[in-house]
Amino acid sequence: MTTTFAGIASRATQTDATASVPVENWQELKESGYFGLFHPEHLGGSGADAATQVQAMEALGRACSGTYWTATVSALLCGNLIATYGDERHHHLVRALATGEKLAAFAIVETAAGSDASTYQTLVRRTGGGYTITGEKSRITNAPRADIAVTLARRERAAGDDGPEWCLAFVELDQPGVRRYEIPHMGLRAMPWGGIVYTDAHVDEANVIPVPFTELAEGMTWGWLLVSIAAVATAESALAASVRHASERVSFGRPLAHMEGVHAQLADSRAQIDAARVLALRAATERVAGNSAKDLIGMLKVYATEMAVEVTQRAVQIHGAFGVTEGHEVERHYRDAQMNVVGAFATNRLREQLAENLGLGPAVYRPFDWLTPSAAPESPPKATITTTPSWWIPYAGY
Amino acid sequence: MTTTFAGIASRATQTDATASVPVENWQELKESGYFGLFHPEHLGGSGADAATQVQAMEALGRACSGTYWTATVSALLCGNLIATYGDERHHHLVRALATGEKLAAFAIVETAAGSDASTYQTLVRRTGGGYTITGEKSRITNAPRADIAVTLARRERAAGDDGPEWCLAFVELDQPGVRRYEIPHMGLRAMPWGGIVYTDAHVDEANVIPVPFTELAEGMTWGWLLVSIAAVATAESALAASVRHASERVSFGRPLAHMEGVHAQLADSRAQIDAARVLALRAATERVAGNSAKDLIGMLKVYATEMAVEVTQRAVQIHGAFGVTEGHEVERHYRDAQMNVVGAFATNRLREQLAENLGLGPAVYRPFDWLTPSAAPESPPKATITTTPSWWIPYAGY
Amino acid sequence: MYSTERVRYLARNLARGTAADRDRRREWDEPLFKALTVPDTFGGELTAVQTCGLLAALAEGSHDPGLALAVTTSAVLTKHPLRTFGTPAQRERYLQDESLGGLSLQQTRGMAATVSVRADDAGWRLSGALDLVALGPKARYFLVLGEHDDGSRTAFVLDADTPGLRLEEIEPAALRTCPWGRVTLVDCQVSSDAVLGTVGGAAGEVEPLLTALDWVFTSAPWLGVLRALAEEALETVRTREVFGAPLAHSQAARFALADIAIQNELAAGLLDHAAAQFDGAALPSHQDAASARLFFGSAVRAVIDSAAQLAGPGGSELLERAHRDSLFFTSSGGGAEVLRPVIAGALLGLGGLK
Amino acid sequence: MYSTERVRYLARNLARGTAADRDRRREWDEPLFKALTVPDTFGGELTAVQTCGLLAALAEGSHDPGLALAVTTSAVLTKHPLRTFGTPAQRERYLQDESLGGLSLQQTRGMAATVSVRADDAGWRLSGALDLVALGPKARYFLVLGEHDDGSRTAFVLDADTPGLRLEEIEPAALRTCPWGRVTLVDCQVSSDAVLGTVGGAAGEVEPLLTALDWVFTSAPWLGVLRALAEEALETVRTREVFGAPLAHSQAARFALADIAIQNELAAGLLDHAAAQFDGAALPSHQDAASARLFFGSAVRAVIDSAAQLAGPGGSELLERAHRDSLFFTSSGGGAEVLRPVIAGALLGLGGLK
Repeated sequence: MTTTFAGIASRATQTDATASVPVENWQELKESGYFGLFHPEHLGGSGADAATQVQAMEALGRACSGTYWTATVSALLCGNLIATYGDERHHHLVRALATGEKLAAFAIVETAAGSDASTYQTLVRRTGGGYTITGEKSRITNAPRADIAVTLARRERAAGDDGPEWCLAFVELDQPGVRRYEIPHMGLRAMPWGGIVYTDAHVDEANVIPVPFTELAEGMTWGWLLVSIAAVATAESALAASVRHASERVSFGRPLAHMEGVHAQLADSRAQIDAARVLALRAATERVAGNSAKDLIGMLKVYATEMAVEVTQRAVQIHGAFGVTEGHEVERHYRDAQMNVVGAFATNRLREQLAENLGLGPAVYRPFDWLTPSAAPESPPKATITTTPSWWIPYAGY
Repeated sequence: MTTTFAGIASRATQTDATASVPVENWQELKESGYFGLFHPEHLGGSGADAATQVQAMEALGRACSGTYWTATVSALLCGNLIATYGDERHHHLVRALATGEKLAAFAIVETAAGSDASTYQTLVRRTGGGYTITGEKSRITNAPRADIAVTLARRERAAGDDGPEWCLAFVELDQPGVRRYEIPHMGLRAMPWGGIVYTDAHVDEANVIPVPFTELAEGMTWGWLLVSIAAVATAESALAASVRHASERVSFGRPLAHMEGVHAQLADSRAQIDAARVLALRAATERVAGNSAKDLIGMLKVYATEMAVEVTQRAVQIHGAFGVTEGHEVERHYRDAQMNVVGAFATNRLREQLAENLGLGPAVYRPFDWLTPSAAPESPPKATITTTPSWWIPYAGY
Repeated sequence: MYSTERVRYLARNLARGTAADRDRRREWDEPLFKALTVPDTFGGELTAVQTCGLLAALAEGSHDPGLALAVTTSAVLTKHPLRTFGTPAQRERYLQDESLGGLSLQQTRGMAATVSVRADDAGWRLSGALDLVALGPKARYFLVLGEHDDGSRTAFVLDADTPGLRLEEIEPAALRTCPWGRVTLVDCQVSSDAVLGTVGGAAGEVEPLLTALDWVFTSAPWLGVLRALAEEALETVRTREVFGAPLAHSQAARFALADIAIQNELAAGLLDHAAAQFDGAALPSHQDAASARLFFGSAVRAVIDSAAQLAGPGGSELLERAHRDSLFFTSSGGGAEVLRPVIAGALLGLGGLK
Repeated sequence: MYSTERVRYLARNLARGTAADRDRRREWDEPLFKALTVPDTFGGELTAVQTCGLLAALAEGSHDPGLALAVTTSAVLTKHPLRTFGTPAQRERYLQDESLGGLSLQQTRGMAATVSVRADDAGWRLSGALDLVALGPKARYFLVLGEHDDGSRTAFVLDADTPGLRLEEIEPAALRTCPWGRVTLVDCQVSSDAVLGTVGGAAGEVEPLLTALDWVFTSAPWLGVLRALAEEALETVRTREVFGAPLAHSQAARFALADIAIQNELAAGLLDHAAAQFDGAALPSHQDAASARLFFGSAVRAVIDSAAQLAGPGGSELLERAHRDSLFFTSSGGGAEVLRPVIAGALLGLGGLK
């Protein structure tokens, strides 16, 4: 697949301005086979290799980052979650995502003050003909427009049910018990983002999958990967725009292209993007080969997303006032880049996790008290080892 | 003056959303005496000392950066330009700005490809009853709404006129020969920004002031100062929001306020803002005392504006998804901060100027040619010393 | 009368030429130290702002941050607490002649107390060890903070010849022109005359003063080093060629020089601002002192990094020593890991910080 | 068979213990060098990727970037151009035994040519001076780039005992376990047999190869140094206490360690990527090699800075040497001032760069 999604790219400014993915984009995506890249043939996909997936993802991200997020959260992240935790009964769902017939959201975060799962309230209850779900999910990619939501919820367990406390519920969103709302956001404006309120909404019996909490982390790393590639794509687009601008622009008889200050900005961006892309390909290759690659993808998410903010900032500097004028692509990249940092897992949460996996043990919380620093060795600080696994800190939803 | 512009602050979100400074803000500003701080009593002001000016500017910047830019470009920058280059005949203009009765714009930049003045076309021509002006200025703060524009233009010189090639024309904008347009922009949305098209617009004879090109630099440093203080204010607001958020938010039983990672972000921001503010006060004190302080203010502009971008970025990280939700103040600060970097003189242009004043001589342009690096000492590179003074590189207008 | 110009001139002429050699040989040049020391009387003859100015000029002229630290330790870190909290007898005994005081820089920078104190009939008994004692081998007396069983702390001033006090010379990698020692106290008996301030009251008296003095006054010489580096970098850019063209023509080099100048200007302003608080009525706020020190750490790292890039592979003598010594300055107990929580704690209203 | 594990193990056991001492005394340990050198046969026995892996393991195990640079110079920077452009006679003469080649690192990094060449009846006469010649005092031959009157350049391989060639030992501040020299050529006569590649063709043959080799292969040992620093930093965080609490509990310290790990992972990936191009058919693109090198420079600075903050005032032996040596690595002619224009030129389509 070597498309550059030219149509989608040509509409990117408009797509951002109207904060909505136009129907032509969906058509172009379906025809390109993009959704199917991430799934094997028997699930309706084309089973592309890692390099092809990464290349197509970057191409779509470059064409329109909002469209990319929407499409890839559905096909890659939700598709893989359903394929991983579901069974044959859910193949039709995967197929619907792999062909682009349906759009999915991954509903985790709630409105509660805490961003940790222990504060989450959404509950799945058994009723006569299956299950009902009640609760509110917020700051969820695709929530306002998705057909189906892969929803994290607690299970009401009957006596004797020793199964996991948590489940993934595949919830049809076009039903009376579901209300949805949009949240306007700084970047990735075309990406639908918002909340889902479940009020005794129905879930088929087959679509409630008890899952141990810790296991979900593996599935979620698909999300980190997709965010990282969004960041690489946005950075590359910003760099490309900077190169074009520098080539065209003359200031005082000095073409920007011949200024060492501009060279420094372009070169630093090039080196940083290269570093991220090489890591992205390595990580994706591991992942597609069936390995976890969680740390590698975590590292990638931290670096690539913060790098892209830096690169888009340089692009704004190179463009001057053009770069902050609405409708200029660089203005859009600048807003989009920051979304990737806070989206999915916030980068600092991932740093915590990486440190833990380096062998430092789980995060330890000790209330700050600078005035009594001299705790003698025999009276260790009253540290609390957090019991919730530290990977589980989704700051913003997908 | 110890106001915090509470009313203006309470409307800041709305002001940003509607991209327009509400009339209540103007009323509050007039009543506060803000416009008069920058001018002596005989010109309708209160002649405040530097510390008072800086404090009031930061307070207004914190309340609403868009309102601050609009008001301060008019009263401080344009007011001082008119007071400096005009004479008694223009005192009524200064008075109108010092009381807030009128709003002014500083019209320099044009739409031409180059950002250097040598490409500027706007021309003032003598006619029977005074002068006419023709040309287009673009990316000008207050252009869509100002009553008067301090306009940089070329002079059509009659034979024997050895005066400067350039002039400042104080042009009334409410007249048939003037057309204006808005340019939507990423940050400082409430600030009117756009273009002015002059088509044989009338200028009174008294309002065309021939000015040697190099001398304008001094007057323009007021603009760098106002941008710098905008940056300090935005950074301080972003830090204050971060401190509040960190104090309220709990993640996994660990209050953000007790996390060293958050401490690091808050402390770095505190130290950087302190450094900028101390320099701002020094620079303003020098300036108000009648000294040039051009280098000091140039240094301030470079540091403060880039610092504020960093600080607002940290604020977004601390806030997570909240920080990218439209309507949240941190989302606004993030967009606003970048405007100060590219506004007035772009920071890299100021670095060039600072280097020149360190004794390195004017910028030298040598076309890039890496493959023939070995120029022997006896064949020096074909360097071109740029003849336009290097301070004159307004990247974006005021 | 001391002037910054005179100190800079003397330091340049007396000390710069030998700085590299003294550093290599860890040589302590007492006559040089005496010729360049600054008065220990800020609050009296000199203001704190002026004192900082002299320390900066000393380091700028001498290219010797180690010597400047020795002067800072003697004239400010040890003498100012004595002047502030000392009894008339202590001030008489320790401030009237030229004898030097030593101080563990770990005790100024929030490290856990390593000396224990218990009462006995004749006064107090101290045991423990103090590392990184600046001026240790040359000191006639030491300022020591000790911890009681109940966790409270008391400051003492101990003569170097107190029985049970043993001094050992140490050779840290950095700041080699300052003499360094380790002090071991083995059941060291001192009378109540040795108490500086209130028994058990150090946490509210000597400690916060020492911390603020350290943060502000050990930064002052680094302003001088930054200025010396800026001067050298400017000269480098003026003279060095890359690709057959003067480095001065490179926009990147020009930007780097401009940023060095900006960092220096900001650091100078913050230092003045923080020092001026010592000239006011109250103790400076921890937040302001820590904020200045945190900024200095980052400015020093940024300027050295940038100057090194400009200098190219040859580097420079000053750059190499500054590079090495700055590690000590920016990563010691007073480094970011202490400063950041202090500043953030004050912002967040935690730990009683202001 | 060489394996990275074996090289790392040997280097750790043979070289690490003496690295600090050899550095202090500028000691060249030839048996050690021979025990740890890697095969000079990449493209043959080893791939370029494997060679980079060995060089990284050598530096990681030995904690000695100077020794690793000596190995890189001998096994890669001098031998690979001979293998690529040498005549059968040259390859026979210089590649069949263990004798070492020397090379001025200024000539690999875009510095202006400092050797002039003119034709005479018997061949060529070379005059000029070469600074920073790695392995200089130990070399049996030198690779030299000379410039003709018309500005074109030719590469030569010169025996160390060529009349008119004078070698002087120099002692740069950094990378002290590598022997360094300055070579002066005074009307030095060489025959046509000494020409490496085409007369006047160095700019299209030996020079770009040397530049790419330098950018990629002198980076490889720094990956090892980065890994050694990461290991040390992890140990520091596990064991050091601040404020009476383990540093491992500090979120800031944890973040710093995570960032060090990330930088290392990125650097490793880029190095592999750039090295793999040497295993392909064509010469690696300047842009990719320069981009990898630019990233390495910034990674080395960031990791050292971060590790120093974690280590605190004590620092560590490795940290101090790495800190000093990295100045050379990141600010030499191959530093950002060369790399950035090369990369940007390629992006912008200037100067014939790709």
